[in-house]
Amino acid sequence: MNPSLGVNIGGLILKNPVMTASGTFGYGEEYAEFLNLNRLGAVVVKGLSLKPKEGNPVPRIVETASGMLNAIGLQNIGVERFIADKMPFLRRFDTKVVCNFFGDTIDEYIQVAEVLSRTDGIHALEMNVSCPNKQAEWCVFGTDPKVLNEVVTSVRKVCRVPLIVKLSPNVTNIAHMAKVAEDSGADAVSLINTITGMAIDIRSRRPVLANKIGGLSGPAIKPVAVRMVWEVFNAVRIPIIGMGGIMNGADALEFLIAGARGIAVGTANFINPTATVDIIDELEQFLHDEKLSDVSEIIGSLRI
Amino acid sequence: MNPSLGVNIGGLILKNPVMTASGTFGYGEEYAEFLNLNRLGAVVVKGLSLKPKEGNPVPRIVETASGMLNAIGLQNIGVERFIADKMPFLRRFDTKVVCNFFGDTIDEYIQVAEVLSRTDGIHALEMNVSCPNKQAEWCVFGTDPKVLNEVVTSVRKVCRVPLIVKLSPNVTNIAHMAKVAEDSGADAVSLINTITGMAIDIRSRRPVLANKIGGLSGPAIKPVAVRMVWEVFNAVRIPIIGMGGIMNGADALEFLIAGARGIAVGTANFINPTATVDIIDELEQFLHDEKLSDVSEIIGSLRI
Amino acid sequence: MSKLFRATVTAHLDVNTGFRLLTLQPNCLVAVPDPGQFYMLQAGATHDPLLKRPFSYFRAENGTISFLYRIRGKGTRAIAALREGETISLIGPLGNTYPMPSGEFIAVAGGIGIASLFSLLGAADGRAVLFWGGRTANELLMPEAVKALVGSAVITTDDGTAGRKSLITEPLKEYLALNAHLPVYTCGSAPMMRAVANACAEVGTRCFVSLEAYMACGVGACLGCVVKIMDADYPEGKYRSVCKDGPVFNASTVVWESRR
Amino acid sequence: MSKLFRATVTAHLDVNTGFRLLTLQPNCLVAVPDPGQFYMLQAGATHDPLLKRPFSYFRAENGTISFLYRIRGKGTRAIAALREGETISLIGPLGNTYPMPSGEFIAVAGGIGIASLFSLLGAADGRAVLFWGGRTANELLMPEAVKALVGSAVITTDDGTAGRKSLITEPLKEYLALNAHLPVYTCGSAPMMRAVANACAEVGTRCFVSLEAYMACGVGACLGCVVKIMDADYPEGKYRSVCKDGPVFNASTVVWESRR
Ligand SMILES: Cc1cc2nc3c(=O)[nH]c(=O)nc-3n(C[C@H](O)[C@H](O)[C@H](O)COP(=O)(O)OP(=O)(O)OC[C@H]3O[C@@H](n4cnc5c(N)ncnc54)[C@H](O)[C@@H]3O)c2cc1C
Ligand SMILES: Cc1cc2nc3c(=O)[nH]c(=O)nc-3n(C[C@H](O)[C@H](O)[C@H](O)COP(=O)(O)OP(=O)(O)OC[C@H]3O[C@@H](n4cnc5c(N)ncnc54)[C@H](O)[C@@H]3O)c2cc1C
Ligand SMILES: Cc1cc2nc3c(=O)[nH]c(=O)nc-3n(C[C@H](O)[C@H](O)[C@H](O)COP(=O)(O)O)c2cc1C
Ligand SMILES: Cc1cc2nc3c(=O)[nH]c(=O)nc-3n(C[C@H](O)[C@H](O)[C@H](O)COP(=O)(O)O)c2cc1C
Ligand code: FES
Ligand code: FES
Repeated sequence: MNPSLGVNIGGLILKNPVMTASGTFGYGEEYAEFLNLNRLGAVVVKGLSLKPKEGNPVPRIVETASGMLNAIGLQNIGVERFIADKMPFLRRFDTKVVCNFFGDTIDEYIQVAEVLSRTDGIHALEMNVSCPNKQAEWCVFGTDPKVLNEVVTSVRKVCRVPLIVKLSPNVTNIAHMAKVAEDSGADAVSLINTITGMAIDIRSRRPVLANKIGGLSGPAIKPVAVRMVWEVFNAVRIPIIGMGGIMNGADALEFLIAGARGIAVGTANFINPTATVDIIDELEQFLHDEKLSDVSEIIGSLRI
Repeated sequence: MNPSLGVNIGGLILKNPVMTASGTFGYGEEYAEFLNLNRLGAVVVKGLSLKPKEGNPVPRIVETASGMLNAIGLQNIGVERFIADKMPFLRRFDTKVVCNFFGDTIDEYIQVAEVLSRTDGIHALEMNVSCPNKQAEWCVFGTDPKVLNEVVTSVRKVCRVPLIVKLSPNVTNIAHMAKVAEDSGADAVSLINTITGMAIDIRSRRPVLANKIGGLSGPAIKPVAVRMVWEVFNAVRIPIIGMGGIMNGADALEFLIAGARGIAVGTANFINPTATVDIIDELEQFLHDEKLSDVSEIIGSLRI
Repeated sequence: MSKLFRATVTAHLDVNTGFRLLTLQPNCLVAVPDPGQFYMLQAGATHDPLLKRPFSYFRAENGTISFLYRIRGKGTRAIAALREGETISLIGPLGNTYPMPSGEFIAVAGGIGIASLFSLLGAADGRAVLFWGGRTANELLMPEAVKALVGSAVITTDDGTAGRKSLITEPLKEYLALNAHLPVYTCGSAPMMRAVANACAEVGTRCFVSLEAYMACGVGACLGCVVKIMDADYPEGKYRSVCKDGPVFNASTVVWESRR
Repeated sequence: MSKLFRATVTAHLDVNTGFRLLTLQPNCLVAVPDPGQFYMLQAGATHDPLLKRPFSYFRAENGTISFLYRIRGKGTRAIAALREGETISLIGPLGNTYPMPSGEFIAVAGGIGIASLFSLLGAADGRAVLFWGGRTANELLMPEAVKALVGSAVITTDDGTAGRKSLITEPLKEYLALNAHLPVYTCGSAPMMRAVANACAEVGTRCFVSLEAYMACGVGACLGCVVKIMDADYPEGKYRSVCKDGPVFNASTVVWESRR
């Protein structure tokens, strides 16, 4: 009989731990012709804001060694049009829908959370408090404990579904930030968002990205992400969604063993649109080979 | 006529901006048969401590995507034996010798700095306050502004040669840490040290490294390093030595354009023992192609 | 029919120094592309290079797909190293298509831009007047195969090594002055396409441009490849993805941001 | 004569499934290696895989150097993809050598460990008694070439597909009981070499082991490849680098840390 892959992430019940990473899977539609969305633990959509956002000028992306920098600038169609135009499509699938969102002010965070968590078919919210590729001062949401506590506490009050706080890796002590999120009422934390980086065109002597700096993702950051997941696992009791450079089942297993209860696949979708379902198959195969009946047996099973 | 490559890094006068990164070039001897040490701007030796250090058990290294994790544990022969056995060799060369050092206590930092800066043939000291791959609480040296200020100030008092403070990238605000170093009397800052990471063997479910965590280096971290050099360049007046994933002249130029006055080559030495001299040639060629007469014309010349 | 598939190299030829023609045999049943569409290609299995790279298909006949490409950086170098019998990963066909011209039309290609227009020329059996410019003769690839598909061809090079020594827009403008009613299809460097678009605007004829952009996903998911496009709702322009809403756009709707 | 050089592939053969023999022609004048030494090899020019990989030389004759290797991960996969005429980057010869035995001696090889001992056997024309063990027959590569170099050979496999079905240490112990005076040279898996070292210690004969370790630099600079070695000053052992102080050590000085 097949090993069971189901996990409960702070009240969000998934058929398997594999989710998509926000901003790398569009609104789900874009990849629907490549894979059966019903197989996914959850679809996490592109970050949403109260009003539509234009995003940054181009170039927005550049490849680096085993990674990529992006400065999309959180372009999105806004909550209203998302609910009107995209949700009907997502409701058709037997998978969980997680809405990643952000705001320019605490008030906006609250308003977006209210609207989204009242929407039928949205099973959890993931707040992006990182946004390494915008330089607005609200970036400190994710890097200042006090501000983080304030915004999470206020959103928690209005959020009617499980609330996931997505942590920024650009901090001295991520375990501490996770603890703050937990104490502020987060049902789960997800990490890592991109690490802020920069690339320079030496001929023009200009930053390659129009936004100057961008967020580093992909295999290059996996070791940093695994380390942070492990640090957070040792610091909080709430579940962790791990991500950062996951390309295959073996990568996903590193995160689960380090303590992640769910994992998200980001950049890998660009290279291999079926990465998520391939990973689900590989996880199942691994559990089978190791004669384990339940994925929970490996979560946080790091031997030290 | 050839462009001039000479730079002055806080009183340390180099014939060119290219140095070796501590811990990746041994004590100089190891690579002497591969290249002419006289060509280097400076040789930065493996981190030294008051007493010899055993270092960590193996495995100490593991490769990651476009990078490597190391947890050497600062193994070194100690200042005494270094001065007795290694300095005579280094004095034979027409290059600058920079001693990287660390201590377990502020007192040790002071003692090591005193001994080294009194030694003939040592032109500058680089203090390692990062050590991402040791878990002793003194790691906070590099991540806590107060402690950093205290240790740098005390070392500055006894140090008779230019003092370079090597910053840890595992902080929320590296520009702030650089400012603290500057205000504490540092003549220059060097960055970045390795980013803390972890790799897990999914079969044994153990960390690959005996030390559990290690320091990530190599091309994978270059975008993060370039970004940090640029942030620090905008925050301090003292010179910057940039490093992190420099494999060739184009990489070195990104750091110089971002604001580094010197650059250090680390992991690249392992793959290409002549990386440093190749980079010097490529810098010269670039200046020639761009019709620039002095490397100073490109330092901090980023157009934004 | 999956748009994600592997294909086997059946031929891989040097067309000119730095330019190669890659012919692939898909390992499964795949869709047939239409003129203007492209594929994301990746050779090798390691993480550097990481992303797939976009390439217009050059030819699609009796089950094979071929690509005419220029070796630029690490992605194309990895592709260039492929040998006959080896396999490569592809996503496609992607993007929109050139609106098929009913009658005569003008095609303006800048160097390797011919790779994208080639299939259009083939589908329009001889109805095209081709204006083809390059820095030098070497950039004008497979001239015989190209000329065989068009009614007539005007060639220019910056250095005069082939055709007239001028920018392609010069003869184009002269021709447009007398044939302002013909639709124009162009693919080349951004500055060239912009100049072509302006020339068309001046005489008031329709112009379709096939744009380039850095791409990560190729399917509209990452929003990395956007270009500002004007329409009734957004007179100032709104970001659309080149990979999904394009790569072919009506030139009069494109907001040309000077890509530094 | 630089120890950093490029070489051209003159032959690249499958010896067995998963095992290949790579023969290289250095592109410049290089030093001649001695038995026990190794090289750091890297195929390809991208950053993944990043580090060079250590391999004992298998044969060095009339100007060529060959390597017998097992395909394990991304580094050896990249090497395995090399074709004749392509080039590869090397550093070497590196490390110390097997102390040349004056008379008869015992060589104990574990599977691919023969790659390191092969040159010693060749240099000692027939003076070796070889004990060669593997999991299965496939792991015992090029048996004819190997047997031609030794006086006699005892073979074992875990699965009995070749020679006696046992661990190599069993026949070795029996032989040592009668030939305790012969020096032993061994290369194979850490557990095997440890068992061999113990067997030699019991009868009190000298044993030289060629150790493996993860390596980054191969020249003693990174201190990544260390092993604890005991000497008069450090009875508890002190870290020495396998790449520079080794890879060959006197087994009685090795502190065997159970490499998890
Ligand atoms: C829809 C589309 C169709 C294309 N069709 C073809 C084709 O048929 N034949 C062909 O030779 N090329 C084509 N290109 C361009 C091709 O995608 C790039 O040349 C390729 O991605 C370069 O990859 P690389 O890794 O070799 O170079 P990189 O290492 O990625 O970059 C090398 C240099 O090329 C430039 N560059 C890289 N990617 C792009 C890009 N997408 N647009 C503009 N400049 C870039 C950069 O300035 C960089 O300095 C097409 C691009 C698009 C968007
Ligand atoms: C001095 C020396 C001489 C060697 N001579 C030979 C030889 O002649 N022929 C040969 O086939 N191999 C030899 N090896 C082993 C060889 O270096 C490794 O198999 C190779 O580095 C694997 O690289 P990879 O990228 O393919 O595998 P990786 O992707 O690096 O690793 C794949 C697996 O192999 C294991 N592994 C990787 N490197 C080592 C290592 N250095 N030691 C032990 N286990 C490792 C790891 O457990 C990992 O799971 C030698 C090693 C040393 C230190
Ligand atoms: C193109 C792109 C867009 C992204 N957009 C968002 C976003 O809108 N909100 C968010 O929280 N994270 C965003 N991310 C971060 C990813 O969700 C993920 O945290 C990060 O990429 C690390 O995972 P990976 O290495 O698997 O890509 C984006 C990442 C990429 C590459
Ligand atoms: C094996 C190894 C050992 C190192 N040892 C030291 C050290 O002793 N002291 C120190 O300050 N930095 C040490 N570093 C960090 C490097 O000096 C450098 O800051 C870092 O590797 C980033 O540069 P790179 O990517 O070019 O290697 C070490 C790095 C490596 C890979
Ligand atoms: S390349 Fe991702 S949206 Fe176009
Ligand atoms: S591999 Fe660097 S010291 Fe041995």
